[in-house]
Amino acid sequence: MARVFIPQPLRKRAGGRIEVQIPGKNLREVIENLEKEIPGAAEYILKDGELKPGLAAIVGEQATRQGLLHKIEDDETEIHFLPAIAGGQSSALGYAVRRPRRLHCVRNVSG
Amino acid sequence: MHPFEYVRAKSVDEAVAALAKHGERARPLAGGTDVLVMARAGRWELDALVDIKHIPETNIVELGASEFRLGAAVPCYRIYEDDEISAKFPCLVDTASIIGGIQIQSRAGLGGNLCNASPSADGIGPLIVHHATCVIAGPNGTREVAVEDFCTGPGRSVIGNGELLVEMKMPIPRKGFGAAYERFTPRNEMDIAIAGVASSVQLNGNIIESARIALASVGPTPILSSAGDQLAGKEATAENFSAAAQAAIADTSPISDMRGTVEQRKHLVGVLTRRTLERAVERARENN
Amino acid sequence: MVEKVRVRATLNGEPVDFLVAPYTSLLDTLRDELGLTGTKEGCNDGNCGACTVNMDGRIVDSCCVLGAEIDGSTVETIEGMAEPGKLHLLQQTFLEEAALQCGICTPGFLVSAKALLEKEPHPSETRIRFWLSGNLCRCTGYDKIVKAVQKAAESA
Amino acid sequence: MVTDTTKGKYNVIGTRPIRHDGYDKVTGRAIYGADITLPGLLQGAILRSPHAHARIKSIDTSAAAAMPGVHAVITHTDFPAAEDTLVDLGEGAVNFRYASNNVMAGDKVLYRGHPVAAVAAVDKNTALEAASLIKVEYEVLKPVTKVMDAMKPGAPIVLEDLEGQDLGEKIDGQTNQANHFRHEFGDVDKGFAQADLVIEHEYDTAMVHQGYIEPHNATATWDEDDRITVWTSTQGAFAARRQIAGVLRVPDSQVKVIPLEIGGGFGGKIPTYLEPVAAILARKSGRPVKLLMERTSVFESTGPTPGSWMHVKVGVKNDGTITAATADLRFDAGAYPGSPVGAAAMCVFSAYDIPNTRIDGYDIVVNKPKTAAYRAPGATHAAFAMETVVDEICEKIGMDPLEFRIQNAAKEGTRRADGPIHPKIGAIETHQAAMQSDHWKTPLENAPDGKLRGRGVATGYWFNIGLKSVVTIAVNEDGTVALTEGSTDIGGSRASIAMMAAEVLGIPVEDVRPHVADTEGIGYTDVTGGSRTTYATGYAAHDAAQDVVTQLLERAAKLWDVEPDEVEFSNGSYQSKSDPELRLSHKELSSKLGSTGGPVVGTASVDPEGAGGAYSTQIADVEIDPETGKTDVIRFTVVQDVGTAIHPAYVEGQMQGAAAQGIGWALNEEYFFNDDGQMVNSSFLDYRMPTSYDLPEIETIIVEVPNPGHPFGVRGVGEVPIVPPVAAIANAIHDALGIRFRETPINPGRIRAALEAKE
Repeated sequence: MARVFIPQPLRKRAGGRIEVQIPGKNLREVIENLEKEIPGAAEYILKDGELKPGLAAIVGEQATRQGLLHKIEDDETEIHFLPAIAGGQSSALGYAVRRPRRLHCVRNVSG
Repeated sequence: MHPFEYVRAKSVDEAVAALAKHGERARPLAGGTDVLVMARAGRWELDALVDIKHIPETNIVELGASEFRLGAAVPCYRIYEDDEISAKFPCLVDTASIIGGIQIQSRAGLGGNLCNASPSADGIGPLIVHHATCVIAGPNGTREVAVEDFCTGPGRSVIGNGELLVEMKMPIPRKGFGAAYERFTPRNEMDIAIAGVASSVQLNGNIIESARIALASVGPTPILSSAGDQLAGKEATAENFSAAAQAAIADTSPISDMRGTVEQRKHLVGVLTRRTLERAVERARENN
Repeated sequence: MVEKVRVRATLNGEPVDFLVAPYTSLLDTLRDELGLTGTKEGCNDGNCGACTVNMDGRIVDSCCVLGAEIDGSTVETIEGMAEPGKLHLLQQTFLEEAALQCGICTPGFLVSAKALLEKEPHPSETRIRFWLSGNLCRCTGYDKIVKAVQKAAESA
Repeated sequence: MVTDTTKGKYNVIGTRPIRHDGYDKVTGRAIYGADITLPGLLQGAILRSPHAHARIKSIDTSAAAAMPGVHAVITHTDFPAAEDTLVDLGEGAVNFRYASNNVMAGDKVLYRGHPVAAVAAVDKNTALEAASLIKVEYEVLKPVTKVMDAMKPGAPIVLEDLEGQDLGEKIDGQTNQANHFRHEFGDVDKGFAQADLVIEHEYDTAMVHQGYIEPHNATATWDEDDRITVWTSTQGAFAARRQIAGVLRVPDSQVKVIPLEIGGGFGGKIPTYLEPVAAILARKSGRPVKLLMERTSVFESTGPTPGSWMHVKVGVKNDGTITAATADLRFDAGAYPGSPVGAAAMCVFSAYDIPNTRIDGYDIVVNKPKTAAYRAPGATHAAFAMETVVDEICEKIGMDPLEFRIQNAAKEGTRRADGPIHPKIGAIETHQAAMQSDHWKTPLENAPDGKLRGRGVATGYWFNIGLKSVVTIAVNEDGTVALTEGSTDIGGSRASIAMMAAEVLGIPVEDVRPHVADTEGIGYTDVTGGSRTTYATGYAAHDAAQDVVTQLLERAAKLWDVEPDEVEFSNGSYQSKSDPELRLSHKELSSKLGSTGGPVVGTASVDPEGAGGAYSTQIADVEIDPETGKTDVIRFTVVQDVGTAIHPAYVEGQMQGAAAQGIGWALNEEYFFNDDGQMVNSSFLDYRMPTSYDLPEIETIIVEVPNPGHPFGVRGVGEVPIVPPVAAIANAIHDALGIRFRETPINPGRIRAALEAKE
């Protein structure tokens, strides 16, 4: 079990709850179970089965570096999902472009 | 940068000939601290730079009985490192020691500062209040122009094609003369004046016989203000300095830009006029 | 095509004789033509002092000098500061006082500070700060640089 | 109270040795990016947009290509279509499509200085001349440069295909709002209702630049085997490799990045600008190509830190307890999404324990260069707002500003306003050390005639990061060791990393030879940024040295024919537990490696999670000339919890350098844009960074509250000292003039205008 703090964008779907108690031995299981509790949560957190770039998962007091395999040690372990912004290079969540399209490409560099 | 030739002139005639040959596409090179930067920035397209630092006349520093001659290529440090000149022309030291840093002062001089004709030039006001005259050589001989008439617009001067500023000359201050320059910049060094004021007074007792006030960075050219004339015959008092400051402000036509606003510049001219008059009077009293 | 000009000068105590395009700055001449890359480019317009060299006993921004102008002159760069196997006192105090971080401004500061101490062996802190104001440093806040110059002045 | 945990505890840590790379740096021998030369090297030049916002109608490169001496001319059509994907860069992430578009504009230029074409030629001047012959036809569009203008309906749209987000919902239609997020805890309405005093203000800060003295540079080769080699000045060779490969659409392993000495970065040399351009020029010309950036372009076209609009509101009881706080932080990202507003949100209230908080963050695109990290990015802005509100509260309720900060200080277990719980931190210790400083205890002297003096104090928080680092240590037969790391050294980190290895090995630091390797000489290492290098790479050095010790214990056991657990290591010596006669120093044992199994190499790869957070509290005294509006900083003290100071001289250097940058930010530095969105002060002359003549001595007080997340207690030190200075100066100016400034820079013009309004 872990205390998962609901990111603001998911709070509406979570019925306004700020935190929920979610079972799971590791972060992956917690996210899977969170999805059952709050549909859409996994899409918000994961991309191609991994934590989204630009997103930091805090397990305990610090951003996890073990990713989805991070073991959840006890029921009081807190989990937060925050915009991973340490150095400005990046960004918060969810940047996308409306119409993915090719740039004018006359010739592929490696081709 | 357009490729240009380097011509090292050994005489005024050689320099004039080289400048005349290329017309607008040639410039004299003295300190180089402006001309090289501007050429690189594409401000001018040049075919030749004519180095005038190897000409005896442009290197002259001569403290005569009645006249001080300062060659156009003399760098700033030769003013403030010369004790005699420093003693007689502290106002020139005021300016020579704040133009750029030490590196710039090794090369840049008041002649180049004048020819650059920047409205914000620190060197021109002090020359104006010292009643300096410019000696200009050209294909048709030599002519003289008062410093206050030298600049004609931002970056523009009376220097025509083929002409060369050879030297500035100014009278040796009489007893009771004092002058000072002060500028305002946000940094203490390495900065461009938001406003600058040079003031000089000829004092007789506490009476100002004559005065000159020149303003920088508050118009398209350095300005010889009428405020100096208004002080003539008046006492050196705080009230009269304040009145002169107001008169100086009235002579300005500044613009707002990245360095300062119209209001700020006008206000600063008032403050600096008062401060430089006080300092000039102090120096005038010391020079008695 | 503008022809190159021949330049003969004394560089770090050695005679040099080379050809350079007349529009090439002394900075580029030193770095690209003569292989002395210790002199650094920071701004190329005389406002940072990273390219400071000593020319005929005066410090100058080498970006604001033409290579052609040094004909007949004596030029000293950072490469000429240490004697073989022995650092200049200022180089030593800069190391001891941690007066450099990224190090890009360091050659310019050293050349400037050397000229100061040769002229004025015991400058005040204010005088040091004034003299060095043509050299920008963004890493140190200048504190340790000023102290290193003071230390060199004291131990000279 | 300055804790003194380090003294006497270590042999090497806490001493001030001469840095290993210092000799090269004081003699001019050190090779920086611009110093590299290769046989057949061509020089490049980039043509950049004169407009802040314009559509490119056509580009005609024919005249440039025809010029003698020109070997290649490229535009965006020479770039591959980049992948539209966000990729983790360790410290942050990058969208390659935007990164590609940033290094060479496509159909639109988004800021003045945006590259539109590039040339490689036999020399610099030919390249520049050729670039000037390229004809670009623009349709000039209206630019938008300020956050609040960009958020207005009908504002010019910077990125036509940006999909904006607002609290997790997609925004319908075109927008400049890339994102809006929120952190919320407790009930702020209830909290403000409990307050006796509520202070709230709006803030506006100007964009500023890191101002590193070395311009960007890149030299590239692209060989027949499609192997790309890039020599560059970067804060991270691996991050550079990933960006270059992403823009060029080749596998990372096809690119080798050789990091040279780096002349300052402060976050600004994490992104790549010239590297992919140099690579494509090299491919097209078949020759090595070098690109050097002009200073003007460094200002106009690299990544400064944002301008911002902020609103901060704080409620407090008369006894000095904070009951609630809200912050609305709107940052300009530049031309592409990704401002440090998230970091600002993490930091804005993190020096305090506040029960009810709400923070809104907005990331807004504008027609300015894409922002990059700048030393604790976002935190300085946030602290300017929060710390000046706190100062006003202290003034109104009559409380000492340091006592107020101690009373409300965050401590271990306090929940940060963005969610996570603080681990062990030294906020209170830092405030206490400030209170006991000579500076704080010495009253301000009276100002000279006509001048006014004031004192201000402010505090700042930065979270620091860990991330990946690899270190190898090879033992030489003479007992010295070669330490190889992947962290580029900007401020002396080779020395601090070597010191930690020496401490573990029990050898003099001079016997460690540190070396920064290229991307093929060491395992993946994240950027030198986030105050992580001495922390994480130091952690790896510690572990690699431990690995060496473990192996040397085995060698000693082999020599003495005993089991390894019968040998112990202490104070640099290996000795038998049973026979005191059997004892070898590190040096002696090293000489016997050849006969016990060959060379010993220790390695460690770390990705530590315990970076901990850092606090700095700073005191500023100013003297103001009210007639001119000029502010002089006459005394300045930086107090900081550094965990453990490995090399105190370079720790102090970080504190002093950051303070100097903060003072410049507070008083003069800014991007000044004209109505056409063009930066008009893009030179060191008019950008006005402080010179030595503008600053006083910067006093430093090192506080050591060891970080339990590091074997030697290290916390990051590089970033947090830039967080408080702007606020400290603003508070000092208020103390002198009685006027609160809520815009930066607080320059003479602004001070004069405020004084006139007051008169």
